[in-house]
Amino acid sequence: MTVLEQPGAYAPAPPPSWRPRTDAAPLLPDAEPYRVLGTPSGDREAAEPDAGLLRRLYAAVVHGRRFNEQATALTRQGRLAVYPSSRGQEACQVAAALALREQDWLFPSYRDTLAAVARGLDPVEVLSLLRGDWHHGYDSPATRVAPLCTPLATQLPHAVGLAHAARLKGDEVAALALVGDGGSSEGDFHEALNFAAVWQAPVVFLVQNNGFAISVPLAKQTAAPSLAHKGVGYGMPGRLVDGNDAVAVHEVLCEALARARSGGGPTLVEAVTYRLEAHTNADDATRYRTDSEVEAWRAHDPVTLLERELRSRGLLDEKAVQEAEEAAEEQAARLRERMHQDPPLDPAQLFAHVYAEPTPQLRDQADQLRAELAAGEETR
Amino acid sequence: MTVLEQPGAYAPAPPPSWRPRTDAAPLLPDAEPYRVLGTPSGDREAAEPDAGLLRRLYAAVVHGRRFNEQATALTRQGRLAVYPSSRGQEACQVAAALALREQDWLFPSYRDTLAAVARGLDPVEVLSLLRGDWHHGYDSPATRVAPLCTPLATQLPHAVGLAHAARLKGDEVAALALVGDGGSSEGDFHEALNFAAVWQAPVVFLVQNNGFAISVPLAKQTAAPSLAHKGVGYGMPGRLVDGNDAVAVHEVLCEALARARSGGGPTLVEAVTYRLEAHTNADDATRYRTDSEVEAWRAHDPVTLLERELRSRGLLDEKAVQEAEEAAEEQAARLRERMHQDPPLDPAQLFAHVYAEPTPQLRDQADQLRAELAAGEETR
Amino acid sequence: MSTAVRQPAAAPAVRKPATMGQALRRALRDAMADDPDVHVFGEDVGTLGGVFRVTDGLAAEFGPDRCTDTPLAEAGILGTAVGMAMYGLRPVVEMQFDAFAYPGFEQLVSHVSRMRNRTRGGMPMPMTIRVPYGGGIGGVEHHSDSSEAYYMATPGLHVVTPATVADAYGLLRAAIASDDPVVFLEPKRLYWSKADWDPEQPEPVPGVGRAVVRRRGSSATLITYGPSVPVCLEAAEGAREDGAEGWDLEVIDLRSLVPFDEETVAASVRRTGRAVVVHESPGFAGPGGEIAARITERCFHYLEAPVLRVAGFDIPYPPPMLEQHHLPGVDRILDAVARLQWESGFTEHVGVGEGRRGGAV
Amino acid sequence: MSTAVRQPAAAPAVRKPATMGQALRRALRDAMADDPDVHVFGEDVGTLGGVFRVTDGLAAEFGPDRCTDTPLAEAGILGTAVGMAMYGLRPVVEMQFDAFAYPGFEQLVSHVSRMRNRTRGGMPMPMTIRVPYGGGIGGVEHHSDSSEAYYMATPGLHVVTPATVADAYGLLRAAIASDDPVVFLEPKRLYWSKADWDPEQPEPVPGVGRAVVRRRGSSATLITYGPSVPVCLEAAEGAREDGAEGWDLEVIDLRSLVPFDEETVAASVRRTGRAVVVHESPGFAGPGGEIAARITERCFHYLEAPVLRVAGFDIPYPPPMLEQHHLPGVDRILDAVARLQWESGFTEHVGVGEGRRGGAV
Ligand SMILES: Cc1ncc(C[n+]2csc(CCOP(=O)(O)OP(=O)(O)O)c2C)c(N)n1
Ligand SMILES: Cc1ncc(C[n+]2csc(CCOP(=O)(O)OP(=O)(O)O)c2C)c(N)n1
Ligand SMILES: [Mg+2]
Ligand SMILES: [Mg+2]
Repeated sequence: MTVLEQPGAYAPAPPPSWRPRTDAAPLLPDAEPYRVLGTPSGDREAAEPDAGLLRRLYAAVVHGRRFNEQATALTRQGRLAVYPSSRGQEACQVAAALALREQDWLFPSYRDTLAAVARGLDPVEVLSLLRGDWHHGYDSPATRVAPLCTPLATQLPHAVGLAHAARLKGDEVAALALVGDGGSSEGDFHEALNFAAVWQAPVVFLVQNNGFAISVPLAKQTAAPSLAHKGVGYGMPGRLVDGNDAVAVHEVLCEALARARSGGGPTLVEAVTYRLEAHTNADDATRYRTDSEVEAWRAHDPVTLLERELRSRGLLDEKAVQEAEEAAEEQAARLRERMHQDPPLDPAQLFAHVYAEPTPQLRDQADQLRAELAAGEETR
Repeated sequence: MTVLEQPGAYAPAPPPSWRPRTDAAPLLPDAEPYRVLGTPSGDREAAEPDAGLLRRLYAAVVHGRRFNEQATALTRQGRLAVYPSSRGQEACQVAAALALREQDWLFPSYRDTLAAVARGLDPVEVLSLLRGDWHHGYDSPATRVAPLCTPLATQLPHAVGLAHAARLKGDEVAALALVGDGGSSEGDFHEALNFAAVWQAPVVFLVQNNGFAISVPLAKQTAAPSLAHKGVGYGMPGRLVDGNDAVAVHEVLCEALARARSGGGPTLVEAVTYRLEAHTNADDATRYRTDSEVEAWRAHDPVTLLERELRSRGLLDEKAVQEAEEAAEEQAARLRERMHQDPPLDPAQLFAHVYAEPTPQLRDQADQLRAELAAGEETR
Repeated sequence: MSTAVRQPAAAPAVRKPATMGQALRRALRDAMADDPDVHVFGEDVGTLGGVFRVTDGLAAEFGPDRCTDTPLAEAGILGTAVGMAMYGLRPVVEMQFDAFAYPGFEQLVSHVSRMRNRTRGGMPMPMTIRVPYGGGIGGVEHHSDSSEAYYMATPGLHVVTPATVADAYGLLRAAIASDDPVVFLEPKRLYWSKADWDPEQPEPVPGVGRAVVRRRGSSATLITYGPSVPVCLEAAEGAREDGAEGWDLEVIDLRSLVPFDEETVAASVRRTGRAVVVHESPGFAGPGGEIAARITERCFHYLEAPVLRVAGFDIPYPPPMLEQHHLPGVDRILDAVARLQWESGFTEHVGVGEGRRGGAV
Repeated sequence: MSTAVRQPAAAPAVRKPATMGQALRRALRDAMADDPDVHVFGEDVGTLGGVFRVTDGLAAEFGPDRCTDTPLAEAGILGTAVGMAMYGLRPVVEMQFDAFAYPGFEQLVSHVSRMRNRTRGGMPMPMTIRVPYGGGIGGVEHHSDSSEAYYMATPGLHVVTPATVADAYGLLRAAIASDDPVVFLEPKRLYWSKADWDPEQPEPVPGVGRAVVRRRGSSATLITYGPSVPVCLEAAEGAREDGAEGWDLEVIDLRSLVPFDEETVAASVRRTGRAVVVHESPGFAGPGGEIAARITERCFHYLEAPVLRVAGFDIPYPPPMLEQHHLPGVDRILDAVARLQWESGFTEHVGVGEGRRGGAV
C-alpha cells in the first residue's frame, strides 16, 4: 500500500487525540507568596483568622522555637547524635501539624521533628532517630505520623500510597508530606506527584523552601519561576505561600487538605522560608552564606510576625507572652531532663525485627552476640 | 533570648529571598499544538517552508514508512529479535534527524531507529540491537548518535551531560534527546530536565507523545494539561507541536536547537502523534485500543499530510511520487538482502570490552569458552 | 493473615497440563479472591494483563482498583506500595523486567527492606515484588539480567524463585501470605514450561525458606534454583552415562535464596561429599560464592573436593545471538562434575581449580 | 591519559602527619591540575568542599565549572557524568553517603558499567564514583551502609578502597587515571586517620587491582580491606599473646575488590593453611562469600580448616548507640581465629561451624 491510496480529505484538523486535559490557568501559583500577617484585612481573600487559632499557633511557635534551641543544646551535651534545626521554619512546622485532623497522616523528613512534636507526639520518642538509640521512636500507626525520613523525597510516594489506600478503603483521610527545596530535585518527588495526580490521591505536598540544600542555594537547585510552578506539570494546583506566616500556611494547607479529603485531588504548596541555623549542628553555614542574608530573614521571623499580629489585635499582652514562654521553658526543661537519662538499650533488638520470624542465620547471630556479651560480663 | 527582644518594625514585607526567578508566561505552551501543514499561510507565524526542505522531508518520510514496514517484516522472517515500529511517527523521526547540524548529537530511545537512519547511519548497523548480534552497532562518536537506549528516560541525563561538556569545551554543539510519553513519568526525566535548566545546557528534549506506553494510555500516565506544561516547572519553555506535521516539528526543533547552541538554554517539546502499529511485533494492540481510534489517526497520517502539502503547492507530481517510492523500495530491498545474511559472531567479544584490560578472571573465562568451543568442533 | 494460604476443599484431582505462567496467574487470582487487601499493580498489568500475561483477567475480575495500571515509574510503584502497606494493604507489584527494577532500588533497599526493622515491627511490609528474571528467551539488552545477588545482599528481604509449575503457585501464595517483603523471581524462560497440575488442588509448599531435593543421588550434589533446575536435572541424567563408571547426581532446588535452607543442603553434601553450585547470574560475587562458602564452613571435613561453581560469566548479559555461550548448560555442568577430584589424588603444589579452567566457574 | 599519574620531581621527602581526607583532597587536586578533562561534581562539593571536606578548595582553585555543586539528584549526577564521559571528560563524582548512591543505581548498573561493553570500546567510561562508606562514626540511619556487595556483583565496574593515607592518594590517582569506571569506596571512619606522608612525593600504587600484605605471619591469613584493615592489624598484634602458644597472623589488605588479586591471596593462604575474611558489610551474600569460595577453590588441599568469615550481621545497619555490637572487632576476629581447628582434630558428624556460633561469621 502506498500513501497515495490513503483515503480522506486534506482536512486542516488538529491531531485526533489532542485535547487539553485540564485548564492550566487555575493550577498556576500567584506571582507573590500568599500572606496574611501584616496585610491589611481588606486585601485578604479569606476571613479574618480566628483568635483561638492565632493563640494556638502562637503558643506552638513559641514552644517550637524553644524546642529547637533545646535540641541543638542537646547535641552539644552529647545527648543527640545530630540535630537539623528548624529554627526560622517554626511557622511551617506548626501550621503543618495544626492543619491536620485526627485521622490524617503526616510524612515528615529528618528536619520535621518539630512538626511531629507539635502534633502532640512525645518529643523523646520523636528524637530517637537523632539520639541514635533506634531508627525511629514513636508508634506510627497510632500517631499517624510516618517515621522521620532521611533519604530525600522517598517519603513522598509513601504518602501517596497511603492516601490512595485510605481512599480505596473509603476512609476520609488526607496525607500531608513534607519535603525540602533540595528534595524537589529528586526523581522520587516527580514520581510521587505524578502518581498522586493520576490517582487523584488525597495528599498535599508541602515544600519548605528554606533557600538551601545544605550549602547549595536555590539558584543552583532549580531555574523554575517557583517550585510551585511544578504543579501544573502534573495537573495539580501549585500554591505559593509565605512560609514564615503561620496563619497563611495554615490556611493554605487546611484548604488543600479539605479539597483532598473531599476527592478534589492533590496540591503542591511551596512555603518560602529560611533556615536560620546551619544545616545541622555539624555544619558550618558561614562557608556558604553571608550574615547579612541571615539578618534580613531575622527581620521576617515567624515568631515575631505572629506575636505582632496578636498584639496589634489585642490578643496578647505582656503576661500572655510571659506565660507562653514559661510553658515553653518548662517543656524544654522536662525534655532536657528526660534526654539526660540514658535510653534503655537492648542489643537483642538488632535481630528481633529484621523479619517477622528471624531466619536460622539470624538466630545463630543473636546467640553469638549474646554469648559475647555474657563473656564480656564475666571478664569484667 | 526571647522573641520579645527581636528588633525591627512590623513591616508587611514579602519574605526576603522571594523573587520570581523567571517570568513564567513565556515558558508555557500554546493551547493548541503548533501546525503548519493545512493551515492557511496567512495564519502562520513563520515564513513559508522552503521547497527544498519540503522535498527532503517528503523523501525521508516515504523512505521511513517503507523502512518501518521492512523492519517489521524482518521480525516475521526471524531476522530481527524484535522491532518497535515508528509507523505513524515518521514525521517526528525524520524532522528530528533533519533538524540537527553535523556536529549536533542525537540521543534516541529504542523506538528511534528511523531517526538514526534518517540521519544517514547504516540501517544494518542501527538494527544491531534489535537483531541481537550485539547491543549496539554503529560508531557513536563518529556519527554523534548515542546508542539506542532501552531503559526508559535514562538517555536524557546523558544528553544533558554531553551538551554541558560540549559547552564547557567551547564547542557549538546541541543535543537532541528523544523520549516517549511513558518515559516522561520516570525520575530520570525530571532530573535530566532540572539539570539542563540549571546548567542552561544546550539540549532539546523531544517527547513523542504517541498516546500509549505499551498498553497504558496517556490519561493513566499523567493528569497534566499537556506534557509540554512540565517545562515551566524547570524554568524552560514548553512547546506543543503536531507530531504528524513534519514541517512544524522541524521548525520547532530547529528554533529550539538554535537557541540552545547560542546559549539560550534547553527546551521541552511535546509532539502529539500516534503509534499506528502495536508496541512491538510481540505486542497485541487490540487488547487495549479500538480500531476506530486507529482509523481516526490514519486520517491524520504524517506521510499523507506532507504529500498533500507538496501537491497543493505544485511541488510534487505523479512522477516524483513514484520516484520517491521507488527509491524507498530500493533501499528496503537492499536492507532485506543484507539482513538475510548472518552477521559475523565472535564469542570472544563477550570478554573483550568489559574492561579496557580484561581481569585475570575474565581471561580465564575466555580461555574456558574457547576450549569448550574447540572441543565442540572436534566432536562434530 | 500471614499463613492464609487457602486450603481448597477436597475434590477429585484433575491434573491437566498447565504452564508456569498460568499457575502464577492462578495464584494471584486466588490470593485476591481470598483477601480483599491484596492489590496488584504495575506497568501494563491491568488492561493488557502484563507483558507475560501473568495478570491477565485480574482487572476484569477484580476491577481496576484491585489490579491497576500505574504510570511508568518503578520507584513510584515501590514507593506507593510502601505507603499502601503502611495502611494495611498487601501490595503485589510487578517489575516488568529484571533490569527495570533498578530505578526502584533505593525504595527497595532503604524502605521496603528496612521498614519493619525501623519501626520495631510496628509497620511490617507484607509486599510481594514480582520480577521476571534471567535469560534464554532471546531478549535484547536489559531484558535478561539475573539480579538476585543484589536482593540477597539486602537484609530484610526474602528472595524466592520457583522452578516448577506447582511451586510457582505454592511459592507465590506463600509470598503473598508472608508478612515480610518477598522478592519473587520468575524465571522468564520457564513461563511456558508445562506440567500436569490441578488448579483446584494445588500442592502446598512448606512456606518460604525450604529447599527441596529434586533428584536423589549419591555421587555429588548439584545445588541450584530457578531456570537452572531443569538444566541440572538434565545434566544429572546425562551424568549416568558420563564418567568412567557414571555419576549419580543429587539435585537440590533451593526455591528460597533468603532464607537459605542450610540444613537440606548440608545434609546432602555430607552424604555425597562433593558439590557444584549452578546459576545463571555472574559468578563473581554472585549467589554461588555465599552458597559454596557456607557449605564449606559446615561440611569441610566431609568434602572430597572444593565446592565448584558453574555460573554465568562475569560480563554484562550478552545479546541474544551469543547468549547460549553464556548460559550454564549441561556440558559445562558435567565438566565441573568431572573436576570434582574423583581420583582423590592430592596434587602437591597445585590447588584445585588452578588449571586452565580454574577461575571461570 | 590512562596512566597519567603524575611523577613528581625528586625532592627531599617531607613526611608530615596527614589525614586520609587530606590525601584524598590532594589526589583530586593533583589530578585536576594534571588533566583539564577531570571534572569534580556532586552535592555540596563546591562552595562547601563536601560534607567530609574532601573537595575543599577545589572550586576556589579550579573554578565552578571544574568543581561543581549539582542539584540534589544522584541519578542525575551519574547520568550527566555518563554524558560528559561520552564527550571525553573524566568525571569524578561524589555520592554524599553510601546509602544515597542507591537512587543512581540504574544509571550505574545499566549504563556506567555497560557502556564500554555495549559500544565495543567505542565509548569508554573513565569515571570515578567516590562513595564514603561504612560505619563506626555514629551516623544515624542511612549514613553507615557498606554497599560493596552490590558493586562487586556488577560486571564492568572496578571497586577499590584504601586503608592507609598513602593508598588513599595513590589509589584515587589510579582510579581517576583508569579508563574504566571505578567505584572508589572511602572508609568514613578512616577519614581522620593519620600517617606521616609527603604530599610532594606520594608513593605510587601499582594501579588498580593489587592487594598488599600489611603484616607478614605464618599461622593464618586475615583477608580484609578498607575500614577493617586497622582492626585486623590490631587483632594480629593481640593474637601474639592469645592462644596456647600465640598466633602469628598475616594480614592482607585487598585494596581492590574488583579486580580481585587472587595470586596474592592464594599464595598467602597456601603458606599459612588457614584464613579468615573480615569485613563490615553483612556476611550473607557479602564479599566474604566470594573470597572464601575462591580461596577454597584454589587452595583446597592446603587448608587445615575451612575459611571463616567475620562480618557485619545480616541486619540493616544499627543505630549509633548499638553499632559497636555490629562491627567486627578484635575479639570477634580472634574468636574466629581460635576456631581454625588448631588441634587439627577431625570431628566426626559435626562440621566446622556447626556449633553455636557457626552461622554467624
Ligand atoms: C537521597 C539523598 N541524597 C542525599 C542526602 C544527604 N542530604 C541530607 S540533607 C541534604 C540537603 C537537603 O536539602 P533540602 O531538601 O532543601 O532540605 P533542608 O535540609 O533544607 O530542610 C542532603 C543533600 C540524603 N539525605 N538523601
Ligand atoms: C525503566 C524501564 N521500565 C520499563 C521498561 C519496559 N518498557 C519498554 S517500552 C515501555 C513503554 C514506553 O512507553 P513510551 O515512553 O510512551 O514510549 P513508546 O514505546 O510509546 O515509544 C515499557 C514500559 C523499560 N524499557 N525501562
Ligand atoms: Mg532546603
Ligand atoms: Mg508512548
